[in-house]
Amino acid sequence: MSFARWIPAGLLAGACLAATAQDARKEIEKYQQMIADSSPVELFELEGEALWKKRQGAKNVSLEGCDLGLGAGALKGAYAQLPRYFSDADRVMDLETRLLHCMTTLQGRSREEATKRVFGNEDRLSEMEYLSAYIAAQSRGVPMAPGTSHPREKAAFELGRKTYFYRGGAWDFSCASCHGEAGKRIRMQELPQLFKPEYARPVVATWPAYRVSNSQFKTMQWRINNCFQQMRYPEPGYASDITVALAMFLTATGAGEPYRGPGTKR
Amino acid sequence: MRRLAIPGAVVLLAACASLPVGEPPALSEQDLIEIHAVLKRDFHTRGIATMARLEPDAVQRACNLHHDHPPAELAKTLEAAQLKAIPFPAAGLMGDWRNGQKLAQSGIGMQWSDKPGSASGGSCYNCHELSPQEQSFGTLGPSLRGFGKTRGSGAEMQRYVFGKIYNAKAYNLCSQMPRMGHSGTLTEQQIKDLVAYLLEPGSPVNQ
Amino acid sequence: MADPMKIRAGLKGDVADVRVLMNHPMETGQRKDSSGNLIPVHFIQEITVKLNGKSVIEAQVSQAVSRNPVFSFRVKGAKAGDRLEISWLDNKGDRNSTETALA
Amino acid sequence: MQIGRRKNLKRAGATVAAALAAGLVRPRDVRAAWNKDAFGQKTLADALKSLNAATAADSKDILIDAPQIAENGAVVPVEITSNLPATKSIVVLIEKNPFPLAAKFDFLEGAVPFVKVNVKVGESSNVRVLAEAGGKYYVALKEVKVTIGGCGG
Repeated sequence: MSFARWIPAGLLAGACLAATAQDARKEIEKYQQMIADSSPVELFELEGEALWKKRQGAKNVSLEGCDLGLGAGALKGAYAQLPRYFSDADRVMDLETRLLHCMTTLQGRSREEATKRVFGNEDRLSEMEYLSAYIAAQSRGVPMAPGTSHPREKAAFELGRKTYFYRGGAWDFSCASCHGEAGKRIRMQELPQLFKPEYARPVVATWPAYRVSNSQFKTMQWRINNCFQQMRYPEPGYASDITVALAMFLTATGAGEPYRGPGTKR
Repeated sequence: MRRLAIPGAVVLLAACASLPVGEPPALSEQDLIEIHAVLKRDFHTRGIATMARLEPDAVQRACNLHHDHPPAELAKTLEAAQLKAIPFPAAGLMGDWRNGQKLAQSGIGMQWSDKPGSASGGSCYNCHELSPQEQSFGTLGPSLRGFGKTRGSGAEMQRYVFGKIYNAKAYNLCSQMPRMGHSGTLTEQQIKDLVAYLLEPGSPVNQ
Repeated sequence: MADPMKIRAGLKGDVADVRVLMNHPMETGQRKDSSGNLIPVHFIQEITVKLNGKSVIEAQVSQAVSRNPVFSFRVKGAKAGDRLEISWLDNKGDRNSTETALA
Repeated sequence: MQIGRRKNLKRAGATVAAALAAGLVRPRDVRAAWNKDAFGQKTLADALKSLNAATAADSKDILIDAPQIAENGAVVPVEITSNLPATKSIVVLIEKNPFPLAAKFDFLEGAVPFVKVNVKVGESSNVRVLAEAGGKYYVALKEVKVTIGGCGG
């Protein structure tokens, strides 16, 4: 009856798998299918919708006038065409970067206020996370097709691609140190070769995502931030060019896959 | 509506752009300078993870420029320099394998969320199989199961294992294994405990 | 925004396939917060499903139900336009309910 | 059974009175309250005893769909169907949890004896499902192994 028997199952030293590796994989796939079928993500979408329509900031307006690339307020399929170049900001932007832009310009909020809590926890998602859940959900069934024709979009892709393979930091890691070779794992966690389309496609089609292990909803900005944390780097700025470039590299590599998120992961 | 979300058209659009998808790039001197500049601009110190970590050393430079396959001569020179810098203890390289086991299991340390001065783990199981009792192991590195049993545990082997954990790049310049001692992740005593975990006949690794 | 709840219901013949999502921490009372303090036990205890005001399913649950609970139920003899109401009561006496019309 | 029932009724009475006094519930919401005794038992045997379900016949008419291996014990989906005629209730117990009784579903007129729910499984354990039909309990088991994934300690 120890405390450890409850929730922090993730902290329990590994209970071993008795079944053969192949059976185990099949069963884990079944598990993943089952958790996806009973995910609370829709609740976050509802909250996100309310936040999208909530009047905020010095200008006391909602985000409904925000142009995510398909025109002011157009949400259907908008997430699937990000990241892309926006001439009004003269920047390549991913969803969160664009939302932040709309919060500061359209709503008149300070960057500091709007980014005070971008990563939430299991008790309460962040505003960005709720909004991401809602907006991403409006692209279900739409193939992922980030902007790849503008020179700035190509440059972002190149920067992301090169950074993916650049080794640095306290432990000499690049993204490819873990996500470089086929069939590798950290502990029991399989590591997709994200620079290859066949591995990137299912990933970009399901982020942002709910993680059952910690009951948290996570965005691509968080995913990239957390990778750098585990790589023992200093912290990348939220919505910085480097994070958008990596998101662009990943999304363009996985382009073509119909979006089926927000996902539910282990 | 600047762009209609017609699936076929969108896919075509992506295909037309013909980005070098799926291909690892070759990094030039110029690329390294540019990436370093971007990192300096877009990253910030947080907790113990300072910006100083972004300053590349000769090893990182060589591996980046040569896609982890530097010319033999360059690799030899740099490996020798790394080896020379390892502060091998005079004697007694075998610590306590029980402590070593705990270190091998622990993946904490060196992250911006870790407190200054807090002890790190060795993260060994993240990448290696060691004891047959631990089934949750990574496969980024080779299996080290039965390491001492098959390789022996004499003075030479102890020295090799200590050195390899302290600075893997002294033996294989572009190894993916972090330099656990060189980077300040593990202390001398912690590395000795890991040496014992790998080599002691009584350690679970050698059962 | 009070904790939202969402019902998704579909009719297959006269059987309503009901899925309900609830926003609740379902704390076991054995988990610690970031400062190392135990988080008090807090979980939904009772759930009622009503069709046109009449109880059809009454459930009692423990803290072993996962955070942000999702339940699926099936109700017979339902038709389009019927009113489906789902409510819960937790160990602190908090309650919540939501309803939908079957379509 | 008798004792358990009386206890429950008594507790229910007190709870209801308090709730009514506080204006929290309308009278028509009142019903059998949460079975504190059964949910508070710390072993499978005691929980079954409290439910008066210590003896139950194995039944192939209770179908349990659950992952054989769950990557994370915090969320383990379990889908249960009872094909026993006139199933009145379905009870879910996670045998090795600190408090084994996880849920009890009472199916009144109009409900199909089917439920899908996500539960926490602290360690590899049998999921034990009881179905109450015709005044008797029937039982089926399904083993769920809990493993972990992840990195970074």
